[in-house]
Amino acid sequence: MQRIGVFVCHCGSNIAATVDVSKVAEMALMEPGVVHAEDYQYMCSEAGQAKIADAIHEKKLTGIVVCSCSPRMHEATFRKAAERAGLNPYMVEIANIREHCSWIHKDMEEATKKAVILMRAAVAKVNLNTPLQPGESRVTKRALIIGGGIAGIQTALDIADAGYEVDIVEKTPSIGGRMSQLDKTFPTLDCSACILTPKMVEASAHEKIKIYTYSEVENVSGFVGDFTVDIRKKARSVDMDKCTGCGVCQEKCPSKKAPSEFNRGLNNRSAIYTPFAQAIPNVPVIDREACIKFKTGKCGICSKVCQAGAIDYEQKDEIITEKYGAIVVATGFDTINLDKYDEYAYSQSKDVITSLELERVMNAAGPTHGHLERLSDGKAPKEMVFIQCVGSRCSDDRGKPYCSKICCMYTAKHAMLIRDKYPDVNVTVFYIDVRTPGKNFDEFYRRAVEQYGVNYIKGQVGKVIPQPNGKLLVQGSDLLDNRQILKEADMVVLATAIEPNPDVRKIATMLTASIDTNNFLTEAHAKLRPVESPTAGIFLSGVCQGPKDIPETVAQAGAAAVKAIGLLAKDKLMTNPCTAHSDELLCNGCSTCENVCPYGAITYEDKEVNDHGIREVRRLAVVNSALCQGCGACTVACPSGAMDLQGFSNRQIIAEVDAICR
Amino acid sequence: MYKIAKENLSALFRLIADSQELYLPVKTAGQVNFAAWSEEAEVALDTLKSVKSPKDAFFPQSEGLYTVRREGKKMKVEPEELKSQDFVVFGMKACDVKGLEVLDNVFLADPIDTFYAARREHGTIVALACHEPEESCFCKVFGVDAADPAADVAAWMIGEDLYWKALTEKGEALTKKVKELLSDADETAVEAEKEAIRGIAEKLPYMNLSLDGWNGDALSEKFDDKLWEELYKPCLACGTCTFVCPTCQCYDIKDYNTGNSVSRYRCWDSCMYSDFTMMAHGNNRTSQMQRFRQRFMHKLVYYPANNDGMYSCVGCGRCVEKCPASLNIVKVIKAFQKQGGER
Amino acid sequence: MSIENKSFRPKIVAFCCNWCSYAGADLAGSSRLSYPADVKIIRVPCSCRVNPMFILRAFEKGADGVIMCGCHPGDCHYSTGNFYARRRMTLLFSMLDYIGVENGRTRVEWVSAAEGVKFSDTMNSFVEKIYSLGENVRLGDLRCRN
Amino acid sequence: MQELINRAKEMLDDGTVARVLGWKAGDLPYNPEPAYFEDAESLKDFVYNGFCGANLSKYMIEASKLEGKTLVFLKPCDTYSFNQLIKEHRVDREKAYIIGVGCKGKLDIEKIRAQGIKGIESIEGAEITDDADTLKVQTIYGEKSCAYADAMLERCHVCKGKEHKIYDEQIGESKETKDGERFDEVARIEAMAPAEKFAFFQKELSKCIRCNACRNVCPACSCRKCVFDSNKFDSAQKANVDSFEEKMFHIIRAFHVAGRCTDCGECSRVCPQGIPLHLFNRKFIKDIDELYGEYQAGDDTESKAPLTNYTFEDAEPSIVGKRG
Repeated sequence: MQRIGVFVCHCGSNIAATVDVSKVAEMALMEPGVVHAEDYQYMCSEAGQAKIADAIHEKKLTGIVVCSCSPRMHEATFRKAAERAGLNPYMVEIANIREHCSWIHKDMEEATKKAVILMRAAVAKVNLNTPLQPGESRVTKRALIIGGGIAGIQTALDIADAGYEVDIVEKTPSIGGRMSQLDKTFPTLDCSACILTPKMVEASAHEKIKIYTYSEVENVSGFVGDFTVDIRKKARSVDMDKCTGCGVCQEKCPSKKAPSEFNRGLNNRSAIYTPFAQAIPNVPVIDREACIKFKTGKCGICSKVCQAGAIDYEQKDEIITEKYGAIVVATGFDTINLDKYDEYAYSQSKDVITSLELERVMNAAGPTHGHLERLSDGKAPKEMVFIQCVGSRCSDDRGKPYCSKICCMYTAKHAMLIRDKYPDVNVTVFYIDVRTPGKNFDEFYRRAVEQYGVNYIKGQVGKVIPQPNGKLLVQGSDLLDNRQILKEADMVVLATAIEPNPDVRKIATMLTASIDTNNFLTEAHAKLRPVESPTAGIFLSGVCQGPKDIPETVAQAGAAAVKAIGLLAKDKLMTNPCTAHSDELLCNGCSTCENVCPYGAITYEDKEVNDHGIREVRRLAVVNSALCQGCGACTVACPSGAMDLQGFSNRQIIAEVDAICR
Repeated sequence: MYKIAKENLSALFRLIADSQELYLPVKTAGQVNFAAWSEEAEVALDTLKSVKSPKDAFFPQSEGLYTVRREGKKMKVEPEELKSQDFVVFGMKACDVKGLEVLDNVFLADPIDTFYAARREHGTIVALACHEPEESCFCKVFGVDAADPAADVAAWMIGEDLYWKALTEKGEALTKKVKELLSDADETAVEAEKEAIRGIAEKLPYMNLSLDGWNGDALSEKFDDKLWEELYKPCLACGTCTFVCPTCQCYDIKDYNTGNSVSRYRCWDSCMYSDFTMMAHGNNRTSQMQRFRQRFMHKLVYYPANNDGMYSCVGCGRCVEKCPASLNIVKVIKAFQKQGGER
Repeated sequence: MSIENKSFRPKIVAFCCNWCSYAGADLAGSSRLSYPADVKIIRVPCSCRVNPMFILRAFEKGADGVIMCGCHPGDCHYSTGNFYARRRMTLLFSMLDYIGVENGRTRVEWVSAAEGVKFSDTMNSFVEKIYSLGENVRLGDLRCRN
Repeated sequence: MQELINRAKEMLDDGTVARVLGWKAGDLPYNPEPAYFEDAESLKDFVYNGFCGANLSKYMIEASKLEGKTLVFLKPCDTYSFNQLIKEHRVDREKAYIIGVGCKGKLDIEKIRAQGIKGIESIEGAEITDDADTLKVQTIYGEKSCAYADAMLERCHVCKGKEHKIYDEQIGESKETKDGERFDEVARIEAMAPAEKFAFFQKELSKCIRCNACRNVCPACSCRKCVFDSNKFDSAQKANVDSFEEKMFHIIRAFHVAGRCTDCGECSRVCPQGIPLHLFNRKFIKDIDELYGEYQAGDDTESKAPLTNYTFEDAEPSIVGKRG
């Protein structure tokens, strides 16, 4: 039996004016377990807290009920006070007789009656409280970044600069990501490579950063502070330590028909390749699908020409297992597949390209060496049409319901750059809305219209029809003039929607990080915790969380880094003790609870139990209290009642219900 | 010997119910169970077996014992009152009546169960002979004569009449009360009915079941038999057999917290349940085999050992009809017999 | 309203999630937005902690109405809790309706921490509904009436 | 039936299985019981006829713990339960060799009795191989007959189909027995006025004796210890104490199996008081189908159960009052 003390606060006149506080204290003494009750002017004051401490000592109290303001206000205060007096802080419960009683009721008798009932419910609960201890778990002081684009690089640099070790896992042969494919960046028009490359170099040179390129995350286990990750280092067929990056192998490679991923397939590359000149590491990989040696067993030219002897056809995939305290997802995006948008003739004409392809066309290292030309015949275009929102803001299932956010700005950039470099080219942009929130963004767009004479037409394009003369007939509408437009163009550029990298679904499953219907990773709170996943220890950087441009990505990357640093800076994690626990003897191992846990906190183990003399191995739910946030979803999903929540147990809530209804 | 035309039975029931409670077989939502008579009740005297035995007229499935009420910091104990009003149970069968004899041996022996004793004292039983016994019946095995129930009043339904014969003082008293509705009759028709019933019973498959080897001395021999390991397997561990049984007498005592008071009540328990006879240290019988064995050992061995050889089964056959897994005491007896034969 | 009903004071249990609805109730309090004292709030971490058994238990023990409040769908502190709660309560309420319990005795309302006004309005309308339905006789346990 | 016995013998003989889980002939024409057979000799008592209604899936929970494989005979409707048990990790697929047996509808002795047939000595027409539409019943009160369909369990009138959802091999043909819609009765109750609904369930549930047969037979109620038996909720798990506990028990039981109940009908089959318990489960199934899309528990072993799933657009609980 508990020895409970009930402390009724007057809160000046806030409570005492409508609730007969001494009556509440008097009634409390009638309740089972209550051995002490008193009322006081301000329980939260130092004198009030001292009263609680004194009573704990004098009356040997094992539980406390404070009838006062909302627990959201002073629960922590009273718990600390109890703890200082040697009582477990979780033996304190609050009866909210201010916000839920005195402030909303005018009739003293009625309010007092209600206050008594609220006090009874709290007493009934405390009777069933048990001391709870926050758990502790260790923190591995190393972070893993999945994805080596600008988001991943920036997060890695920020974490590493704070003094923690960081590993980056990048799927492709080089870090750099989408940003490395861009030509210029809005709204300042500086060269993408010029600002990205130094960051790539800095990351690769940083003593705290280790980069695994051409590698993928294979398996993740563990939990916040203590993840164990298997990384598959795919066979590069080139010895990273020996290779000097001279590039001779690539020149001599006889197989040059593989489409260049970096140039979006607009030209070809050799079978042994580095994706681009500034690649980091500057070590090529052999594309075994394209390599003659791997396909036929003959050739081996690269091996012969390599003076460093770095070519290793026998190399195998390698699994590296490493521990991490925090994981940052920075898996980025791709453009959507345009198969469902046949009306734009993307598959029919080489002169219909996506904006990302235009980036490559405009880039000096691209397939046309930076000359704006038609990919079909190499002729310089005279009329260019840009179509906005291809697959974005789409109401049917062909595209995406969301705004891809970056297209308005990069199209303005493209239009401006073309008009600047090729003043004789007419540029027309079909748009639904032009969205330019952002520092210097609208100014930038207006410059494109006003200074560079880009022709913006509000309206959608219904069809692009390739003409026999090689031109493209664009059928659109001008909503402002309310007329149909037929326009012959030499090139059409599609502002294609972006979507999260398709691999992210697999990664999210491994991390038990939740993901939304569009495959964007879900943040822990849309407003207040935008860079954390609901799964503790998992952070979100860049477009994997939602569409964003480079400055936003970098800002979020920094934010994710700070959150990760905040975690890594701790030696131990204190866990909330109000977590779910499964009664081994009642658990069926049915997996129902696991299915509703948003944090992946429940796993199953085959364990031997002794059930009243019956010894057997059973599949049992095990809650990782470091991951559990205490929502209680599992407790209701569990049919046998094995799963219960500490601090809000079935019996405690039922006791409150009973006390209120009696 | 009296008789009353069936069409006047409702008048009889009304007359009885005027002065005391009357329980009889009533059909509710398709099933016949003993319930208090009312004008609206669909009385079903033709039904051979009520789903539940009528034992809960004397030993209810749950009954209050006492209530503890809190008054400030003090407690007040309010014991439940014993039955003090007379009542009539109409339409029990010979086996059910015999079932009460089994309960009497338990509850009326020292220490006397006052709740049960009060009900027994105030209850008058009008028992009905079984007009058409069925294939699940085996009362004869336990010395019960379905044709001639031994109660306060024995009754027979023959043709359009119900024949009535008081056998005890209580029976006489009840007869006196309802005399105005009864008319004199001779025993010829009843004797013929008895013969007919006994004739039918002879033909029923279970009626000549042998209980050889089952007695109070068979304890270790039966207890240790390997056969139980096989027999219990289909058992679902539900309490159907127990709760329809006229002789099962085990109960549990539980508390119910109403918020303002705690009511202590008892309710039937079943040895088939895993928490049966649960004690602080745990449970005596940890496996379903043990629980299954308990039920039959109790009926056929332990009870006879303590009650001069009387079995605590009366062959009503309710378990035969109601077991969800088609297990029952007859199958158990036969299995041992068969095994004995093969040995 | 009958004379008997005038003396009838219903017992109403409100389950409120800690993050939104309980805070919404606090805001109603600090804004002095009144609602009848018949409502008593039980704090739960999330609407998904509310077991249908708690609701039936409340009725059994004499409650006349039970209301559950949680974060708006999509705003759950635990991201998905109220989605599960929504399905559970929909099915439970449907079952109660099916066995003939007046469906006005149960309600789910999503109330955010900023919706003090909505909280008090909700409670006022719910209490009014329970007054109009009168005492809960179909679900209660008779033993709790004395 | 002989084919089943032969196959079982073969598999016992060649050691593929360690035991056979089937039905053993009873001592009355209608009371076969679930049984294990461990050698060819014991199979002489094996029976498979119209009275073998018992769903053997749940027995596989215990059989999964035994050494070696168990050959189990499952009727089409039983296979849904087996799938569901796999999904919940309660049975081990590797420990079972499933023979899907044909079914021509299972019989309910209570329905035969309800036609006034008593003193039964033998019943003809219940064999699985019989194509008779009529049961010929010899009783000590003379020969009686009864249409097969009139003696069928309720569940067979709304049969889910002849398909075995999981099996290693199939033996025997199944017969179409469906002649009703499974939600008709639920819809009929839904259409009643509240007082009428209440009266209906009050009447039915007042018969409940808390024997727990419905729960113990239910393949979805596979909890090692039921919440109603645990002291956490201090329920009157075996006393029919008042007017509400039974309702609470049956509502919560139905709720706990909602989205998991395959509608196998065992609860109604075994209820000694003939309470149509399936009406609770079917209500949830009907609601789930209507609100969250058609879902048949036990159709597969992978799909997400309705109560562990959600969509942003799910109906609000207030829909209950609005649907009418």
